[in-house]
Amino acid sequence: MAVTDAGPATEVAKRPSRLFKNLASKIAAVPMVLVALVIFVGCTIWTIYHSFTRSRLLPAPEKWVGLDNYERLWGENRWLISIENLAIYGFCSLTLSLTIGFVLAALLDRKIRFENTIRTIILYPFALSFVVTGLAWQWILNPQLGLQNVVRSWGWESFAFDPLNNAEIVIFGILIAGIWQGSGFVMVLLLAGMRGIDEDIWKASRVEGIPAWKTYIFIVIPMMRPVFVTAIVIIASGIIKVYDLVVAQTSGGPGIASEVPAKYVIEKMFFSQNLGLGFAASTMMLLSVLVVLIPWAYLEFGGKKNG
Amino acid sequence: MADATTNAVTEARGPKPRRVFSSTNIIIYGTLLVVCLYYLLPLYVMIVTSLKGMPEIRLGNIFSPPVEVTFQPWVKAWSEACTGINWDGLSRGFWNSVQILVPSVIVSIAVASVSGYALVNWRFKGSEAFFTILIFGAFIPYQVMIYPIVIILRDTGGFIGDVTGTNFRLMGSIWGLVIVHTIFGMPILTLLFRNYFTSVPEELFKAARVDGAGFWGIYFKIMLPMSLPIFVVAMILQVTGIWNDFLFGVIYTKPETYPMTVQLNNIVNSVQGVKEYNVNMAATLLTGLVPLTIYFISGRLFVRGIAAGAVKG
Amino acid sequence: MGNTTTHADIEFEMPAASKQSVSVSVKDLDLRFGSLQVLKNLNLDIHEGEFLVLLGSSGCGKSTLLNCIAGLLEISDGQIFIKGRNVTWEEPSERGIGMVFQSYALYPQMTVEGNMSFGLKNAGLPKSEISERVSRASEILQIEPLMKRKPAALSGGQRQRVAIGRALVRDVDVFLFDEPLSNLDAKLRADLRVELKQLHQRIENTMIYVTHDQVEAMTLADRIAIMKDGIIQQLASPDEIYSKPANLYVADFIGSPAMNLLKGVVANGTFTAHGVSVPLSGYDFEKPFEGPAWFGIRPEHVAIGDAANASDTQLTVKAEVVDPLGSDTLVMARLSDERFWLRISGQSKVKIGDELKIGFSAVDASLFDQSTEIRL
Amino acid sequence: MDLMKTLVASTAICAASAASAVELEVTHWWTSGGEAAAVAEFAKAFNETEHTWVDGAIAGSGGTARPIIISRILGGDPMHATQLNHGRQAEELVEAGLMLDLTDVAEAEGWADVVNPVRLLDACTLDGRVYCVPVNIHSPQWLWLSHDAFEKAGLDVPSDWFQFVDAAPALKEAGVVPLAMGQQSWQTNLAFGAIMVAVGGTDLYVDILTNKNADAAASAEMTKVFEAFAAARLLSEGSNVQDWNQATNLVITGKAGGQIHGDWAQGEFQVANQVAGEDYTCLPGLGVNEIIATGGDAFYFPKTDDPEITAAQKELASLMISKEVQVAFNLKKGSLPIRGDVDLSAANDCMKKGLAILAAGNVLPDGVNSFSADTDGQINDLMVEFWNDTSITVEDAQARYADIIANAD
Repeated sequence: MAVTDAGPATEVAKRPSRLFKNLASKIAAVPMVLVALVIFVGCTIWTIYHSFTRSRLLPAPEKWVGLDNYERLWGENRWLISIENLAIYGFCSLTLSLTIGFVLAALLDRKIRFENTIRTIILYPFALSFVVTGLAWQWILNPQLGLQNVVRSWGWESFAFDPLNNAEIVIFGILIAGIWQGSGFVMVLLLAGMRGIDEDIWKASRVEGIPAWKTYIFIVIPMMRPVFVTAIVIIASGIIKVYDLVVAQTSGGPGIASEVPAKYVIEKMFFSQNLGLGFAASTMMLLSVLVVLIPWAYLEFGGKKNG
Repeated sequence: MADATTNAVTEARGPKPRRVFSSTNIIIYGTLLVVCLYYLLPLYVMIVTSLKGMPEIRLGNIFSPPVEVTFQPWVKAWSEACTGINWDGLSRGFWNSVQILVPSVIVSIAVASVSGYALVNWRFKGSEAFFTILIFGAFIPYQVMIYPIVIILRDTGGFIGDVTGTNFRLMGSIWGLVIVHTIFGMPILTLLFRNYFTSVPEELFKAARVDGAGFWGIYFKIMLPMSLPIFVVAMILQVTGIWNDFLFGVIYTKPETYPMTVQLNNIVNSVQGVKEYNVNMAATLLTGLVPLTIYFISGRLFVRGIAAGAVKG
Repeated sequence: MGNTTTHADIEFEMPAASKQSVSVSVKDLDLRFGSLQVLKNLNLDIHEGEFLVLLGSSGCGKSTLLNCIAGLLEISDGQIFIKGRNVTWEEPSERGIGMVFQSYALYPQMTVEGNMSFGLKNAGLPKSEISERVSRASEILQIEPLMKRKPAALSGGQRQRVAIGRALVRDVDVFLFDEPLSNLDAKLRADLRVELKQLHQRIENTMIYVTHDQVEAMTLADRIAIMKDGIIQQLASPDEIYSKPANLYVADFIGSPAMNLLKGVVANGTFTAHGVSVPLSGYDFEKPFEGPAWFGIRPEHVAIGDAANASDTQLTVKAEVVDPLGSDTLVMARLSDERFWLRISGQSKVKIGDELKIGFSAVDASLFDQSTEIRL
Repeated sequence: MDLMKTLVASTAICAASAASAVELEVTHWWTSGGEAAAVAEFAKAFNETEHTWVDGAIAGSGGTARPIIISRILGGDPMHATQLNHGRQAEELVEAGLMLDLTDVAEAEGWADVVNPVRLLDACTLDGRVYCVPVNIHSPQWLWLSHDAFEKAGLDVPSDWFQFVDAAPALKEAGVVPLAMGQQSWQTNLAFGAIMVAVGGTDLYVDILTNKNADAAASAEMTKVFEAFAAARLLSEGSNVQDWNQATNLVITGKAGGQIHGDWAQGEFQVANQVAGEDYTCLPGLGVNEIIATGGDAFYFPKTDDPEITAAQKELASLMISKEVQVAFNLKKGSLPIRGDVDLSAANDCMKKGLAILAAGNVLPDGVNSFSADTDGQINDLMVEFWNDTSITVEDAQARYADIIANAD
């Protein structure tokens, strides 16, 4: 872009190098750029590359084996179960967290008493780590000592609630703990979003005689789209990474009934010392994330660049 | 309200009578009560269990309050529980955790807030692309990154050491850990700060530029003082996350400097014959005490901070 | 007086009365966001001490131009001079400007005093000088009692006064106003408008003022630049803009109610539309013209009743709508199938359906070429 | 402990580098009661030299500790000594030149002559160089039986696996879980290996582990092993514990009749003050074959640049293999010493049984030494799935097993 030499200008200023314009801001962005490029992009490429190698205990970039690791991965029962569990857990966790979070937020939004106390109670589990969460719920769901035993001691002898030792429903046992830990934060996010909505909306809906629940579903929820997006990003990134909770609560058992992909990746990398296979599995996880995220990122950031 | 219409003139005057026990209220408070019980149950069980002696625990009912309150499990968890051949409980880990926590929280928040600010007010070519990559980064399981990051830290630390002529290292030093926490805190924190700064009117930024404030001037004098709520949110998230971290703490520290969570893991997973549930619960509660306290104290600020702009997409 | 403009190029001649040196000069300015061209080859000279208003509807590029002058937007091409200095690539704070924003943009965590002295502190001025300038500005704006308050404790009018004060203390040659009164209610807006005018008379600085409100523009401006689609349509004194709009857009934009426009043909020194014929002998053509044209006449230039007898063209119309405004009354009639507004005295008692005798003359009118929409 | 001092002084290494005092950080995952007591013996002995033992215990299992150990070695900030299962697992670290070569110590002290069985030292050796110190022998194929539990059911304590299976219904009736089993996958795999030796015989075991004979894995004898394993899984209903020592605790407290587990379970009985033969019975080879596989633990010493530390590392290595420390350590750990020339009169009943078998040379290779961690992991996965999911048929499981063996490395 050349400078136009026009008019009776006394002087023509040269455009300074773009590189040094607002230098401080560029220096300040260096950590972000480094993290994005070196860590997230660089390490991802590194991981993908090594997923095509026979890396065992140590990364071995020279031992190229093509798609071997992927063939084995998809032939393994445990991986398939992990994927299935993640799908079930992910779907339930996302819908339940959002539903419970929203219902609780709506209840708290009704100008109730003790709002602060109730909100604190619902939020506090978020302060606890997954390991602690897993241990506490393992303990409560323990059939000999926990809930089942207590209900039976009250006289309901046939009461059976032993999800952690039942392969069919073990994933829901983990879900109970996961929801307990994370829904409070979702609630706070959504409550904050709800409070941000114009009071006039409520006045308008009262004037028109629309019941409260309808106002929430048809008017409030669509208006809270940005909050939901933030909440979904946070929940979903947690779901993909779910590991500690499973390890603390069931160690993947009974059998391999509650295995999840992150655990598969970690165990293949560190227990079985098959880095290549672990990297292949994590590449598959990454791929599934991309499939979900790219359309979203396009809608979210591509559409309003100049907005 | 049907009866009100018949005698409208005499009855429907003045403020609407408030009915405390209306069916709506009963449903709302009833639901909330049940919900609170669900959320409080594990905490209750943990506290009650930690105050019981082992014989009482074996009797079975985990929900019954302790017949005989004992603080022995707490004492044991804090100063006596053992791992391997060390018999000093969690006490040592507490201070180690504090030493890790403080610089990690400060650096990670500083970097993320500056990044968020640069993303909103000082856009450059591709800045949105970098941001999108960061958000993708939030979905990568940490464990996958362990080896490459180890290699990067080793080489960077060694390089710095060579250049400065010292035996500076990132691996095994607290700064390596700080960097790792900064990296993995970045996606969500940058998202929060970016969203918050977007809600600050652009004209304010323009006014400050006309007033001659530069990048840092605007950040420190205008943005920072305006952003207290979001800093509280970020701080709470980071304190919780870093305090509860096990994986990085154990990889990037040495036995003398193991954080509390590593010692918690050691106590909980070292079974000396019988699992001492009471000691485990006490240790768990002790470890969770710091983030819990922060939540109970500043929960209100947290909610306000999130409302103040973290929610805008 | 000033000059009219065309789409293609703009040339200015100094008004003889205020022949002064140029304060702000914009040369061949281009601004593009990607493929979107926001400002096109824009040239503008503003004289020292002049009050220039950039007027236009939203999206016309007026605020964008102001931001370019302030240095808050990086231009794609062209140059900007302030006080003869090329400031094209300089930081906003180095350009010798002060700026006032629509939303006031006061720093919420600083007191009024802090807001006003922030820029001076950044410039590294000595403390005594800062306090002197701040107190002088606060005296001018009569905001001394507010100095220790925070913006949240101020009313809208007070906030905007502080914002003006913040620009004032900078002791600069050029003030930029970006719709400064738009967030205020009508009464306050009128008051502040007067104050601004007095302020300008007192300090005699160059002021560039962006607004979409034509009353503000007409009352405040020495010259008005009417913008549309990133191009200056006309740059002239308020009087000339009003009486001799350079093109159809300007004619339609300025004035409330808008100029009455009739579509017809100019031939043989006469404008002819459906049911109307106006002799154009009194009209001052730029150059000879025949062909399809617009005929425009402002409502107040239409004579009513007996007064119409003196006009070149006389007609009778029926009142369809009557809007009494107090001081005067607006009447809508229909002429040549177009709405035709009349402004009559507030005392006259016209009712809907009344037959009115009207008359107007070409000397008060404006004619525009139908194809180019430029004034004839 | 003058004796210790003399012993240390007599080693070639110490003489070579009259080392100044350093702190050695030692990583391991021995945190259960018996294990911790055994590690303390190492620490005690080492602290009595001028050096200091800095304990870096990481609870959990090798899986928790391994990424930590490896990333620290990779990151150039290694601990000074670390527990690792020897054999295949550490091969790559040695090949990458990250481990200290102990050959000079080994030759000076004649490890090749004292280590019995010598296979343990072979597992530490790569291309003729020694890189680790074997510290104990563990054999997985033991059946641990609770006298209490059988008393409750009014039965005699069985003398082999088959009697145990016959006794199971009676145990169930008496409210005792017949077979305690932790949920972790390696425990099920261990039980499978034990049943394989007992039911399938040693030839089959050797053929599969050493020769990786997939035909043998698909054979009719192997079908019997799987059937026995399938029957065993029905005996563990109700033992919902995670860790092996919790399962052992069920046996100690008489809540379970027995547990198939390695000889390290011995340590737990000892901590609980139980006496072999009186309170519990141990049956090597599940009482069917008097034979044991010899796995074990070893210590590796990551390389450092500091000659003082290197000297101290070698000193620790020689200390760990010394007679006194071997006895003290293995008595606490419940494992067998790696040298045949020590006096273990203090050993209890179970250890003596093991020692006798060892002396007779009735030893088998261990799975950990035969398979890569990867193959081992695959077998673990299969076994834990099969154990917990009764809908998987014997044929199905065996087919998958044969497949893994065919691709094993």
